[in-house]
Order: sequence, then structure tokens, then C-alpha cells
Amino acid sequence: MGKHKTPQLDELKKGKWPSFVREIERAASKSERTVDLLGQLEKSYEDGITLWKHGGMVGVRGYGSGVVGRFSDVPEEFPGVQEYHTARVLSVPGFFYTSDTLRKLADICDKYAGGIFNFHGSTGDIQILGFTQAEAEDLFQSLAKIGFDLGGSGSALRSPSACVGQARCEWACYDTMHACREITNYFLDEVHRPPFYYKFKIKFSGCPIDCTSSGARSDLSVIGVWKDNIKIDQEKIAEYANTFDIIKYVVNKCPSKCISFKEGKFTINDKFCVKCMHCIATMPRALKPGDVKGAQLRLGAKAPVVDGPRLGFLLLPFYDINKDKEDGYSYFTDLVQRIWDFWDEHGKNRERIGELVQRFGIGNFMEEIGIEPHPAVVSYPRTNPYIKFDNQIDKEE
Amino acid sequence: MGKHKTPQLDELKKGKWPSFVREIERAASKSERTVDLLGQLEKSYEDGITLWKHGGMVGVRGYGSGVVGRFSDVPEEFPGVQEYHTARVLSVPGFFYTSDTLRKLADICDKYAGGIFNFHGSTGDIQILGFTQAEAEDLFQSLAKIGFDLGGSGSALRSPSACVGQARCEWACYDTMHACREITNYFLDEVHRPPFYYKFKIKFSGCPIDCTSSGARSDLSVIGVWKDNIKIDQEKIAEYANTFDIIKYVVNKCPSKCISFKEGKFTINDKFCVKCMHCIATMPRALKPGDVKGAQLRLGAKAPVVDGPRLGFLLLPFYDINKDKEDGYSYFTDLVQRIWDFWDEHGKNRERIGELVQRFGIGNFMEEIGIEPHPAVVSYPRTNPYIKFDNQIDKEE
Amino acid sequence: MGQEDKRITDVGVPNYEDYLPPIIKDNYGKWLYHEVIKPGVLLHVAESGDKLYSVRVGSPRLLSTDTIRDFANLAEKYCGGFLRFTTRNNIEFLLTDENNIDLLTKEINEMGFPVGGIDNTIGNVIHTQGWLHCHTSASDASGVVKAIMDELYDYFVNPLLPAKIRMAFACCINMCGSVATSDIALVAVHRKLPEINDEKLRNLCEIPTVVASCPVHAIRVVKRDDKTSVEIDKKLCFYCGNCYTVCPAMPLSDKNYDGLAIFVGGKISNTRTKPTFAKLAVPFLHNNPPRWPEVVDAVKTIVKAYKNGAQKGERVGEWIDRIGWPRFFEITGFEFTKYHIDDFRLSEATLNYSNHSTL
Amino acid sequence: MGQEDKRITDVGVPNYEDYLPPIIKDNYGKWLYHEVIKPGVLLHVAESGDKLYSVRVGSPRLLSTDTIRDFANLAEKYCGGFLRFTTRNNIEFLLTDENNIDLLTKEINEMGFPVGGIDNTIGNVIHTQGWLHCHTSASDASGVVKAIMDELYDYFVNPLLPAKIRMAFACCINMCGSVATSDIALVAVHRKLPEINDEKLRNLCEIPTVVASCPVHAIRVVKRDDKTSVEIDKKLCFYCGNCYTVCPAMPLSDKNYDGLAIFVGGKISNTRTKPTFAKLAVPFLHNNPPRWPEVVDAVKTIVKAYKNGAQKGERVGEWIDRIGWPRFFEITGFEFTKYHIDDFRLSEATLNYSNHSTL
Ligand code: SRM
Ligand code: SRM
Ligand code: SRM
Ligand code: SRM
Ligand code: SF4
Ligand code: SF4
Ligand code: SF4
Ligand code: SF4
Ligand code: SF4
Ligand code: SF4
Ligand code: SF4
Ligand code: SF4
Repeated sequence: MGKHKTPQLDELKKGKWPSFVREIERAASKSERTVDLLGQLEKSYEDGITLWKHGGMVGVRGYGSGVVGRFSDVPEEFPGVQEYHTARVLSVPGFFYTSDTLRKLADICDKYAGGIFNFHGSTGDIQILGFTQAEAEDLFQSLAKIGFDLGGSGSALRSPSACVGQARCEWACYDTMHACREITNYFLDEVHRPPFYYKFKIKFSGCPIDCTSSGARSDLSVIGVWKDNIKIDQEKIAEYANTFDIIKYVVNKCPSKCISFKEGKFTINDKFCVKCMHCIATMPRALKPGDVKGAQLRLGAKAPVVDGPRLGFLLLPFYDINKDKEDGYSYFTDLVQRIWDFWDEHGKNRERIGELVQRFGIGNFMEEIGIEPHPAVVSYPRTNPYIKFDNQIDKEE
Repeated sequence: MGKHKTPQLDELKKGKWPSFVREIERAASKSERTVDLLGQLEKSYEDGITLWKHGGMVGVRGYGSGVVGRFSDVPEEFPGVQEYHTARVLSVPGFFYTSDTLRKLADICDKYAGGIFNFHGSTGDIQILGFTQAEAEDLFQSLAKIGFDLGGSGSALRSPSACVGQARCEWACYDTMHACREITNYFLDEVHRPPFYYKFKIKFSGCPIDCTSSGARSDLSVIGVWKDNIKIDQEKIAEYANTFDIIKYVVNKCPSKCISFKEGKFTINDKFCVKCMHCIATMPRALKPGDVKGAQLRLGAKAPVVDGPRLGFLLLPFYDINKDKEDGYSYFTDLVQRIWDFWDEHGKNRERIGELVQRFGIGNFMEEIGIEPHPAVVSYPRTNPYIKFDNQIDKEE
Repeated sequence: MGQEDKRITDVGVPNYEDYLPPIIKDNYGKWLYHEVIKPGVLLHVAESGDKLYSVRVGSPRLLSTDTIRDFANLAEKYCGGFLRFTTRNNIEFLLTDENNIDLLTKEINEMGFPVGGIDNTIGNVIHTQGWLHCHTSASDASGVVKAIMDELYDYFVNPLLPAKIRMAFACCINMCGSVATSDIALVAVHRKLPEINDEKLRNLCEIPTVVASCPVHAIRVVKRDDKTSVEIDKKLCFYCGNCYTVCPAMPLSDKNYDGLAIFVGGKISNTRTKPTFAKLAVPFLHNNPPRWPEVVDAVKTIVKAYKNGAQKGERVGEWIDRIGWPRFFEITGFEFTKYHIDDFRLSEATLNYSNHSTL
Repeated sequence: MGQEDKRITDVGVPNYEDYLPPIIKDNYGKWLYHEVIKPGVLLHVAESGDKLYSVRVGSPRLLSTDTIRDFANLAEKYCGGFLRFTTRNNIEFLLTDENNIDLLTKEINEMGFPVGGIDNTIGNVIHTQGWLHCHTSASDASGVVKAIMDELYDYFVNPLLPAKIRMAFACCINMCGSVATSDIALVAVHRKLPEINDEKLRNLCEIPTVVASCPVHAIRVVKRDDKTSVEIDKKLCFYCGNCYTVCPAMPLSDKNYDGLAIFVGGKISNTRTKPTFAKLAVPFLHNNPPRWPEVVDAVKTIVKAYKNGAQKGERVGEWIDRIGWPRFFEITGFEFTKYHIDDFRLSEATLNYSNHSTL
């Protein structure tokens, strides 16, 4: 520290929000290379552009993923960041930690890397920043010894993640953390040894509130839901009625207009309820998801590359994940395998599954992987008359 | 008649709805060729397919449009329909007729054609069915003598049409029939002598209820609207309040939720009103469009060929057509000319204007024809970050 | 040029002023409000206090000259010779004397024509030429409409529905008429590959135009018998007939393969919700002339489900939006198939990108 | 194999049971309800009656090992050594003793960290690597977020809004993170054609891959100096950087041309309305480090307009849906330009196919 003048970054030490510059400085006070990180970043602020080189292969033996290589474009000036790689480390489902483990992780990060983390990366990995290829193996083995493994990168199954679910949330319709762990471990090979045309992401949210943003960020989004009636506690409703206008804030906001609140009685026509969670989230003491719980699968979410951003579409409106838990998630893993086989057969390089099924036709895709067409897959049926009839069935047949 | 056995068509003489078969028979009783029309149609019912030949050029001198040629595929069997063409005749705006004129039209149809009409064709023409090329010129001249002209067909300006508008409707925000007549006559050459890559349709509706379906059926849709406040008669509101639930059927159905009905007072926050007409149509005695009236233009509606069906998008949210009426619709005709020039420059064969502007980019198109970008042209702004910045403006500029 | 001079061209659009009844001329642009005073009869009241009664008459659109003359006679008898047609091909008699309404109605009915089509009725069915006059038709138009309206006659004559139903029929996917945005839209479709006639193709068609006509680029240029022709990729072709439209050498009509698709829930007016296309309900029903019983049944199923399920004032599409498409298929019993899932150009915009669904 | 044997691989996902505090183990799947008991503090009550207090702490996400150790110490002092992170990178201390809440909060604040981010607040800003670590970034990430949150700090700490605002930042259009569906989404963009380095291209890149990478097919193979290279059609290229991602020989970063776009009104939860992408509000603002004042201003303008205009419980997108986009632009004063009109693949689905508009 003090090695580089950083007037612009110093400015960002001011203000109320915790300062990332202070964090880097704190790390830099122990790590020479992180002093250069600060220096290079200041230069980026001056030059107005990134100063990292494009690409460079880095990794650990036997794995094709888990490390993202990063080399400086100006290593002469900042030799400490000539190499400054990141490791993506599989986090604990639900992001739970103990102080003990955190300290161990910190020690490893100090010893083999630049003394800084991202807690967490956007996919949900613990990210350790700032090591060299030479240190990668030791870093990896030290992590392994305390029970941590590398996550996905490249054309792999990216590290799945889960919302806090049943650990702390009354709305979780299945055990997100359990599913996340078991399924990731089942597919661990696909995490570590990229077999695909492009990345594949899975995220687990316990209910349609989707606190992991799975519907926007994962190729396969697993979201809890219930099938039967919402449970109503009329007494608690009456208490809420004293504190706010239930008609205005609940009844009128129900997307399927299936709630009525008349003469103090709150009723739901559950046949029409689309399980949006709004009424439940607004009156958590009075309402609860039903008892017949399971999950929905949405497919194909992704960022803009190449063909534009996508949200996940509803592939399967209900599946009994709670029963599947007892079967070691065999329905789920089989289905995922069928989807991957399909991808393998029909996909092309850098094409996400969402783009492929779109190109192939959603109906055809469902047929191939053995899911019956159902109307919930669409917002509305086709509006054009350009129907591609399969076969030319004879009238007499 | 009686010449052909028509058991299937005979079946369609039964039933309560007026029978087209009876109409054809009635015409056939005077027209030999129409007897064969009946015969050929019966054969289509038996064979389960159309028996008309594809195409064939037919027309009148000096015009490139107005007649659609139709030749039988089985003329040996039905010599009467060897040729059985239709004329598209420009109708009276608002579809008004006198008994006298109707009789004259009937006489012409009997004399030169098969004795049947479509009143009207889907574009709005009077259609006279069943003449031959040899008769075309006389048919045309007889029509001309009673003040009727041929309409559009082929890559022409198709016969514009108008709703009944100010002639009988209290909601008409401009004079649809006048606009339709003046503008058609101004562009008569484009109706008669096809100058385009493909057809172009204009329809005039007096208010956003759009009784001509212009928003789905015309490349350019002219729809009346007002800019100021909806006029409210509170007394009449009170009368309606006695007959139905205004909250349920009006307030809650307002798409912009800008109506309130409290303590008997009906108020509209017109700043948010999207001029949907619902409240007005539900309570015609109490509510009326405001005084500052004009029109909106929507562009690009069309049927599925080639690239799929389109509705018209909102090109211009407001324009003072009532003032333009005084100027001989010069703003309007200039704008249409600019659109056609643009089409001429950038279009291709069989590409409707809607498809072209889509291909070209709506924003670019608006720039070229000189309409400022405005947010009402979109349902919502772009969601992807793929912005095509025009020029690479320097920061210092 | 001599004779030429007398030839009249470009007379243009008739002057509507010559065709307006006096009451309309007097009150042009000055109407105050309207009311439906009985089934099929509208009253418009002008600022002046003048009252105009419009009696709406259902029409098969295809009219003989003699029927036109009959209407002319009635117009003279009851309305000073004035009448109009509507944008949906109904006839409207324009009366000033309220007492004439019933007399006129009686005569109309005796002619075999219904009075109705106003208010919450099934309006007249917009339709196209069909086998009667069009070479690309995949079904008849007038026949299907007649078969349907015979069964739904009461719905035209009396306002029995929660809101209007606007129905339309097109005899091929060119969709002439106001079809795509109808509450119930019937569209005739082919389901067979065009049959290429090499000989005709070479004589009658421009090959580049043929290739360009196909929305899915299914047409390729090939050599056959050493001569240039085209070939259709049957994996891609969806039988739209665009190639046939530009080239007579590629017919695709066939008794066993032609039939009808039914779309529901379209709407063109801006009232409440935005205009919207109808959506596929039934992908295919065979042509079964002269009465198309399967088609009539399917339409009746929709009308019945709508009548029972919709709230007052809800159009078909608004009703379905409220209950959701899964319920629509459940209630009607129509099978949801992969054909219902759009796979054309903009299909990506039609998927359900949410967890919203009834279960 | 000898040494090899000791090498540990594929240990997989840690067993979360080792990391759960006893109260959570005891009540796993048996929570009854929750409540926000004060800003930044959640109470979850279990069926058993057990009570769990979660204190949420705002984090810059990029944390030094020593800060991690500080948090570990606090967790030991107040929560038996247990804590968690949230899906938006906040830290949550899991307390069973209500009395510890204020003590913990005090220590957290002394460390320079805020307690908050629950309820109708501006949550932690999801963001990406930026100039700190990514080679494709068109802006810094942490810097922009810090500049914004310094100004909006109070909105994190106290529930001052009609509903939650979830904000996110991505340093290039790859949009790592939960950006596209945010209430306010900041996306860094390039605006310059990639500069092709022929030499590098030939050594480092597969030309077919480069050509295929472009979403608008703007890249063509050409010969330059007799050698194969590529050329970019500047009429088509929209500076997305996809080609650069697959090929280092085509950089497009530039101080004067890089900057940020702002999108608004996205939402990911299924509550009420369906999840939806954010929409373009401001097409471009220059990078102006270290405090990006124009960006901070624009964000504040949006937050203020929303706070003033939205009804209780309305997210940003729901508010705009109610008032309409024209009003949004009017209220914020942002200019509506042709860039706001989508012109990419599905743009056709975004137009206003109706007459609905405020005037
Ligand atoms: C580290 C991380 C951002 C962060 O600061 O948190 C990240 C960083 C990179 N992402 Fe990402 N992505 C990260 C989460 C995401 C997410 C969010 C998610 O996973 O929930 C997305 C959006 C969801 C998705 O997958 O679509 C995401 C969409 C992309 C894309 C666009 C993919 C697409 O199909 O549109 C690319 C470009 C590519 O793959 O070529 C990309 C590429 C990259 C690369 C590898 C850039 C490159 O071409 O080398 C970045 C490495 C930067 C670095 O310095 O480490 N990253 N990336 C996140 C991973 C951390 C972790 O493992 O926990
Ligand atoms: C007669 C009429 C149907 C009717 O029974 O009423 C009709 C009949 C034909 N139409 Fe049409 N169209 C008729 C109104 C329409 C409409 C409705 C409208 O104008 O409001 C449309 C939909 C709106 C539109 O233009 O998109 C329409 C969309 C088409 C199309 C598809 C155009 C497209 O871009 O998708 C074709 C195919 C073509 O142009 O190649 C077509 C082609 C045809 C042809 C010329 C078929 C052909 O390729 O030769 C038909 C001649 C049949 C015949 O026997 O006369 N017709 N056609 C209508 C004209 C009568 C009139 O002038 O009043
Ligand atoms: C006569 C006609 C105009 C013309 O120039 O010919 C007309 C006339 C009137 N329409 Fe219409 N509409 C006419 C075609 C249409 C069309 C176009 C079409 O059907 O092809 C529509 C769009 C339908 C759609 O949305 O799909 C149309 C949608 C309406 C509506 C909106 C209904 C709704 O769903 O909200 C109203 C208002 C209402 O009924 O409350 C309306 C109201 C009216 C009023 C009350 C206007 C007035 O104040 O005079 C007129 C009589 C009502 C009636 O028929 O019940 N008119 N009206 C057309 C009669 C067609 C027919 O014979 O059936
Ligand atoms: C802790 C966390 C889950 C986790 O596994 O880490 C979580 C926890 C809870 N969420 Fe969440 N949500 C969490 C991320 C999300 C996300 C994802 C995101 O922001 O990236 C969303 C989607 C946001 C969106 O729609 O764009 C999310 C949308 C909600 C909603 C829906 C809000 C709405 O607009 O209707 C609720 C219900 C509510 O607030 O009424 C909710 C409610 C809750 C409850 C009350 C659930 C419960 O009963 O425990 C939890 C505390 C509420 C709170 O924070 O105010 N949570 N929640 C995440 C905390 C993130 C953070 O640190 O800020
Ligand atoms: S997604 Fe549902 S179950 Fe999971 S934390 Fe959020 S609200 Fe709870
Ligand atoms: S969960 Fe949503 S759809 Fe179901 S009743 Fe509650 S608010 Fe309505
Ligand atoms: S479009 Fe409007 S003005 Fe014209 S007839 Fe219909 S309701 Fe009247
Ligand atoms: S016209 Fe439509 S948007 Fe305007 S106030 Fe009436 S119902 Fe509401
Ligand atoms: S819909 Fe098709 S078949 Fe029917 S008239 Fe139009 S072009 Fe001919
Ligand atoms: S029928 Fe349509 S899809 Fe098939 S080849 Fe012809 S144009 Fe193409
Ligand atoms: S958003 Fe772009 S620049 Fe930022 S981390 Fe992701 S890939 Fe790198
Ligand atoms: S920057 Fe994007 S649009 Fe431009 S050439 Fe590269 S890939 Fe194509």
C-alpha cells in the first residue's frame, strides 16, 4: 500500500455505504499483489477502460472448470496482478456458515490468494480472488481438506444454488437445500468436467416468490408450489382487516380475481388461483400454501448472449419433488439427463438450451423428452394459422 | 335451373338463416351462367375442393385493377362459368344507398353479369359477380354512367372504407365519410393503376371502437380520438347508478384505473385515461368524448401473408384531422405520400408496409418520414441491451 | 380519340350526400346518444331532438338482384327510399316513424330475413368467397356460415350473451376479411404438400418469386430431368399455400387433407383491453359438407361455455383471460396439443414465462 | 498412483447440516410465520414457538479476509458462531436472544456496515466484477454501486418506499447477475466497433466461431493483405462484444465510447404480476468515475418519481404499467428516443398495437 497513488479510489472510501476500496486496502495491507490490484484499478479509473487481458487457460488437474483465469494487460506496471485468478468454490446450500469455517476459508485466501473474496459470486459460488496458476493446486487441496470443492465454469453445469427454504422460511414447498446438495452431487462430474455446448444452470427456490431469481438466471429453475387450497385462518384475517384495506391490497391485486372478502369472510376460489403468492405474502399470519406440495420446472432462462435475454418458461406445472426426494431425486435427474441428451443431439456451440428448444419448437421438444403438451406452457395458444401438421393423416383413417 | 342436381346445396336451403343457395337460385332463374355456378359449386361439395383455375388476367382499359378474373377448371362440364369474374366497385362511404340506385345496380348486374352481388366485399367494395372479359367494358361504362367507379385490386391502394361516423354516431371524432371520399379521390390514380410492391389499405373509424376493424385490416388505420376531458353528466350518472353497479362494470374495468365513483360523484383523472371508450360506451347518455377532437394513425396491419399477421401499431397518437379537413387533408396526403416514397425506396415485392418498417426498424422509419419518436408507439421500451447507437459521438462533444 | 372522349373513367367515390336521408343530413355530426329499443332496433337521438330508428337485418351477403330490389321496395315503403349496409354486411333500414318498425320487421321476416345482430348477440358472420369463387379456398365459406347460423339463429335475433360475439370465416390462410381478431375465427387450412407440376412451373412461374414466397424457406431450386424446377423440404413446409398464390403449378387442395381450424378470443375494439388476435382452440376439423357438423358442434361448445362462464360485459377473450387457458381447454374438452404451441417467427413471445398456473 | 491417492477431488457440496444453528435444525420445515420487527430485523416464529431473529447487514460483497474474520467474531459473540449470506449478498446474523439485536447492530455499525435491506427498502445492489476483474467490462461495478448507495443509504436502512426496489448492475451486456429483471438495472455498454487486429486474429481465433458469434451476422470473412481475416458491417454492428468474447483480437473498450444504460421496471417474483424484464429508460450515460454523477442523478430521479407516484405495494414496473410509459418519460424528464424502440429479434412483439394512449 501507498505504493500507488489512488486519488480516485480514495474518493470512494468516503460516504456511508461500506467501501469496497477499504476492503481491498485491508487485504492489500497483508498482500503485496493486492496492492497492485489497487494500482491497476486506479489506472482503469484514469484510463476509463478495463486493463485485464482476454482469456488464458488456468485450472487444477482433472477439472475442466472452477477457476477463471485473469492476467493483467499492464503487468510491467503492476507485476502483482500479472496473474490474479479467481476460484469458484461451491458454497453451502442456503449460504450458511460457521465462524470456524469462515476463518479457515480466510486463512486459505490469505495464504494462496490475494486476501479478498466475493461473498458470493452471482451464481452463488464463494469466489476467492488473486492467486496464480502455480498456487492453484495447493489452494484447491487446502479447500478440499476442509470439505470445500470447486464449482462450475465454462461449458459445465454451473454451481446450483438454493434459497434458504425450509431452514427459515414458512413458505418453502420442498426442501431446497437438500435438493440442491443431492442433485449437485449427483451431477458433480458435469460440474467439474464441462460436457456441454455451453453453460447450464440450475437454481432452487422454495416457492413462486423465487428468492434465487431462478426464473431469470437458470436454465432450469425449480420452484416450489402447492396444488390444493390455500389455508385460511379467518381470525387472523379479521386482525389484518383492522390494520389495512384487504379489498384494495389483496382482493383487487389477485391476478386471477379469485378472492372474495364479504361480510368479514375471506374466501378463495382455488380452482382459479395461479399460486402467485401475493395474498399469502401480504397476510403471512392468516394464509399459508396448501398441503399437497411439489415443484414446478421452468426452462431456458439466460442472459442476452447470443440471441437476446430469456426468462424460463413453464415446462412442468407440477411434479411431486417431495416424493422424489425419497427416491433420491431419480425422476428429476432422469429428466435432466433427457434434456441434456436432447441438447447433445440437437444443439450447437454456444447455444443455451433455451435457444435450442425455441429453434426446435417447444412442442417438438416436449414430445422428445416425454412431457405431455399442456396449456400452462404458453401465455396463450398460437395466433397464426401456420400450423405444421405432423403427418398427412387421411380422413378415412 | 334444374339443369344440375344439387342435393347438398338443397340441404342448405333449409334452416332459419337466410340461404345463400336461395340467392344463387334466384339469380339463376334469370341467368343461365349462374345455373352453372350452382352446378359447379355442388360439384365442389362432392369433390371437397375448389374448382376454380388459378389466375387469368382480366380488366378494363386504362385500369390495372378493379376486376378479379375467375375461370372454371371444369368448363366442359359448366360452360357458363368458363369465365365468371368479379368487379370491385367503390361503394358509397358509410354504405348508404337509395332504392333508386340499388335498382340501377341490380339492372346492370343482371344485364352484364350473373345477377348476384356481394354486399359488400370484405374490403368494402360492392362486388358484382359473374361477367366475362367481353362484357367488362360495358359493365364498367354502365356503372360509370350512374356515378360508380371500380375499386382497387392487386398492388394498388385498395378501396378505402369508413364507419357510419357523424352520419349516425354520437362518438365520431371526425367526419369519416368525408375523409374517406376526399382522400380516395385524391389518390384515385393509386387505386386504379397499381404502383406499389403490394396492396395498401386505408380504413376510417370515427373513434377507438373501430367499427371498420381498421386496426386489423388496413395498412393505415385512421381512428378518431379526443385530447381533452371526457364530458360527464352527473345527473345521468345517477340514473345509471340505479340500474347497474358502476363500480363493477365501469370503474373496475377502466384499463388505466383513472375513474372514481365516490359518494355519487363520478370523476375521471383524464391525464391517465387511454381513451379506450369503455366508460362512454357503457353509459352513452352520461359520458361523451371531449371537444378537442382529432385522429390517431396506426400503421401496418395485415393478414398472415408472408411473415405472419399483424395489427396496426400506433404511429401517431394525435393529429388534428378536423383542421386538416379544411386544408383538403394536405397533411394526411403528404404523410401518406412520404410513407409510399419510403416504401418505394426500401421495399420489396410482396412486402406489406408493416413488414418493411419492421425490417427497417420502427425508429429509423419514423426518422425517415419525419415523425418524432414518442413512447406511445410501444407497449414498453426495449428490454435487451442491444442498442444500435447511430454515431459514435465523442464524450467531449 | 373521337369515341374515346365519351368513355368515362375515374369518376371516383360517389358523393354520399346524395344517399343520406334528410334526418341524417339535418343532424350530421349532431347526435346525442343512442339506445337499443328492442332486439335489432337502434334509436339514435339528435341534439335537435330528432329520432332515427335503425332496423338491422341479417344478410348472407351474397344477394341476388331480385333480393336487392325487394329491399329497395321496402326502403321506399318505410324509409323514403334510404337504407345502408353495415361494416359486417347487415342491412340497416333507417326509419323516422317508430310505428313502421314492426310492420317492416314483419315483412323482412316474411322474406326469410332476420332482424337482430345488435347488442349482446352473435353478429353477422364476416366471411369470404370459398368454393363459390376462389381458387385457393380450402373450404366453402357461405356453406359453413349457413350451417352455423342455422343453429345459432336465436343468438342473432336476441341478445342472449354476456357480450357480443363477432365471428368470422376465411376460406384459406390469406384470411380475407376481419378474421384474425374475431371472438370466434374459423380458418380453412390445407395440410398437404403442394404438388409440383414441372411443366406448368416452367411455363407459368418465375422461379425466384416462387422461392421467395415461402415464409419458412422450404423451397429450393433443383434440376429434374435436366431442367430447372423446385423442390419442397417437407420437414419445413406447413402447407400455407403462399407458393401456390404466386404460382399455379403448385396446388395443394385435397378433399381429405383440407379442413378448418378454430381460433377464439380475438377483439378489435379498444374498449377496456387492447385489440388482440384470436388464439388457436381447435387445430383441425375435416370438411364435412353440406353441414360441417363437427365444426358446428365445436362452435356451439365455445358459445355455450362462454355463455355459462363469462361475466356480464366480458368478451370471449376477456373471459378466457380471467379463467386462464388451462380452464378453457378443460371446460370445452378440446384437446391441447403441440400444435397449440406457436412455433412460427414470434413464438418466443407467447410462452408462459412465469409460475402462474392453475393446478 | 502413490501420491495421487492422497489428492482429494470431487468432495462436492458441503453438508449444510454442519452449518445450521440448533434452532434451525430443530424447526427445519416447521416455521409458522415471520414479521419485520424493526428495520433490518426479521423475526421467524416456528410451530414450536421458537423464535429466530435475523439481522441483515449490507455488504459490498467484495470482502477482505479480515472483515470475514470480524464477522466470524461477531457471529460467535452473538449467535453461537452461525451466520448466513443472502441471495443478494447481504450477511444475516441468526440470533435467538432478542436482547442481542441492538448490541450486535451497534457493533456492526461501528464496523462501518449498515443493518437494513428488509421490507420496502432498496436492497443490496447485485453487481459484477467490473474493471476490478473482468476483461470485457465497459464500466466499473463496485464503484458505480458505491456511488449510488452512498446517496441512497437511507433507503437501505429504512423502509421508505411503496415497495421493494431491487437494483442491479452489470459491467457488460453479458449481464452476469440478476440484472435483466431488476426494478432498476444498470448495464454498461460499449458503443464502438471492435478493432480488428489481423495478426492476433489469425493466431488466436477460429474464424468460423467469430463469424457465428455475432447476433446480427455483421461479421464477414475477407482477405486483407492476401490473408484471411474478417470485416464488420458497421451498418449492423451494435457493439455487443460477442465477437470479442470468443476472440481477443477484437477489443471494443474505449474511454469515450463506453458507458451505461439504465433499464427500469423488471421483477422476478411471481407475486401479483408475472416476472418481467426491465425496460430501457436511459440509453446512454458516459462513464464519469469515480462518482458517476449523471448515473447517480438518473437513479435518484427514478427513485424519487417512484416514491412520489406509486401506490403502496406497487413495484416500479407495476407503477409504470398503471401510469403508462408516456407519463413515466414525462415525469422523469428522460428523453424518449428511437433507441427506446426495440429493433432486435422480437421487437415486433413490443409495439403498441392499439389506440390506447394518454394524450
Ligand atoms: C463472477 C461472475 C460475476 C460476478 O461478479 O459475480 C461472472 C463472471 C463472468 N462471466 Fe458471467 N459471471 C457470473 C454469473 C453470471 C450470471 C448469473 C448467474 O449465474 O446467476 C449470468 C446470467 C445468467 C446466465 O447464465 O445467463 C452470467 C452470464 C454470463 C454470460 C452470458 C451468457 C448468456 O448466455 O447470455 C457470459 C458470456 C459468455 O458465457 O461467454 C458470461 C461470462 C463471464 C466471464 C467468464 C467473462 C468471460 O468471457 O471470461 C466473467 C469472468 C469475470 C471474472 O473476472 O471472474 N457470464 N454470468 C459470476 C459467477 C460467480 C459465481 O460462480 O458465483
Ligand atoms: C373478395 C375478397 C373476399 C370476400 O369474399 O370479400 C377477397 C378475395 C381475394 N383475396 Fe383478399 N379479399 C378480400 C378482402 C381481403 C381482406 C379484408 C380487407 O380488405 O379488409 C384481407 C385482409 C387484410 C389484408 O389485406 O391483409 C385480404 C387478404 C388477402 C391476402 C393476404 C394478404 C396479406 O398480406 O396477408 C391475399 C393473398 C395475396 O394477396 O396474395 C388475398 C387474395 C385474395 C384473392 C385475390 C386471391 C388470389 O390470390 O387471387 C381473392 C379473390 C377471390 C375472389 O374470388 O374474388 N387477400 N383480403 C375481399 C375483397 C372484396 C372487396 O374488395 O371488398
Ligand atoms: C353499424 C356499425 C358501424 C358501421 O359503420 O357499419 C356499428 C355501429 C355501432 N357500434 Fe360498433 N358497429 C359496427 C361494427 C363494429 C365492429 C367491427 C366488426 O364487428 O367487424 C366492432 C369491433 C368488434 C370487436 O371488438 O371485435 C364494433 C364494436 C363496438 C363496440 C365495442 C364492443 C366491446 O366489446 O366493447 C361498441 C360499444 C358497445 O357495444 O358498448 C359498439 C357500438 C356501436 C354503436 C352503439 C355506436 C353508436 O353509437 O351508434 C352502434 C350500434 C351498436 C350495435 O350494433 O350494437 N361497437 N362495432 C357496425 C355494425 C356491424 C354489424 O352489422 O354487426
Ligand atoms: C433472504 C432471502 C432468501 C435467501 O435465501 O437468501 C429472502 C427472504 C425473504 N423473502 Fe425474498 N428473499 C431474498 C431474495 C428475494 C428475491 C431475489 C432477489 O432479490 O434477487 C426476490 C425477487 C425480487 C423480485 O421480484 O424482483 C424476493 C422477493 C420476495 C417477495 C416478493 C416481493 C414482491 O414484489 O411482491 C417477498 C414477499 C413480500 O415481500 O411480501 C419476499 C419475502 C421474503 C421473506 C419474507 C420470506 C420468509 O417468509 O422468510 C424473507 C424475508 C423478507 C425480506 O427480506 O424482506 N421475497 N426475495 C433473500 C434476501 C435477499 C436480500 O438480501 O435482499
Ligand atoms: S423462494 Fe419462497 S421459500 Fe424460498 S426463501 Fe423465498 S419466500 Fe421463502
Ligand atoms: S396466491 Fe395469488 S392467485 Fe392465488 S388467491 Fe392468492 S393472490 Fe390470488
Ligand atoms: S367507430 Fe366509433 S364513431 Fe364509428 S360507428 Fe363505431 S362507435 Fe361510431
Ligand atoms: S375511456 Fe377508458 S381509459 Fe378513459 S376513463 Fe373511460 S374507461 Fe378509463
Ligand atoms: S380467404 Fe383465401 S380462399 Fe378465401 S377468398 Fe380470400 S384468398 Fe380466396
Ligand atoms: S405451402 Fe407454404 S410452406 Fe409449403 S412450400 Fe409452399 S410457401 Fe412454403
Ligand atoms: S457482466 Fe460482463 S464485464 Fe461484468 S463480469 Fe460479467 S462478463 Fe465480465
Ligand atoms: S460487437 Fe457484436 S454486433 Fe458487433 S460485430 Fe461483434 S458480435 Fe457482431
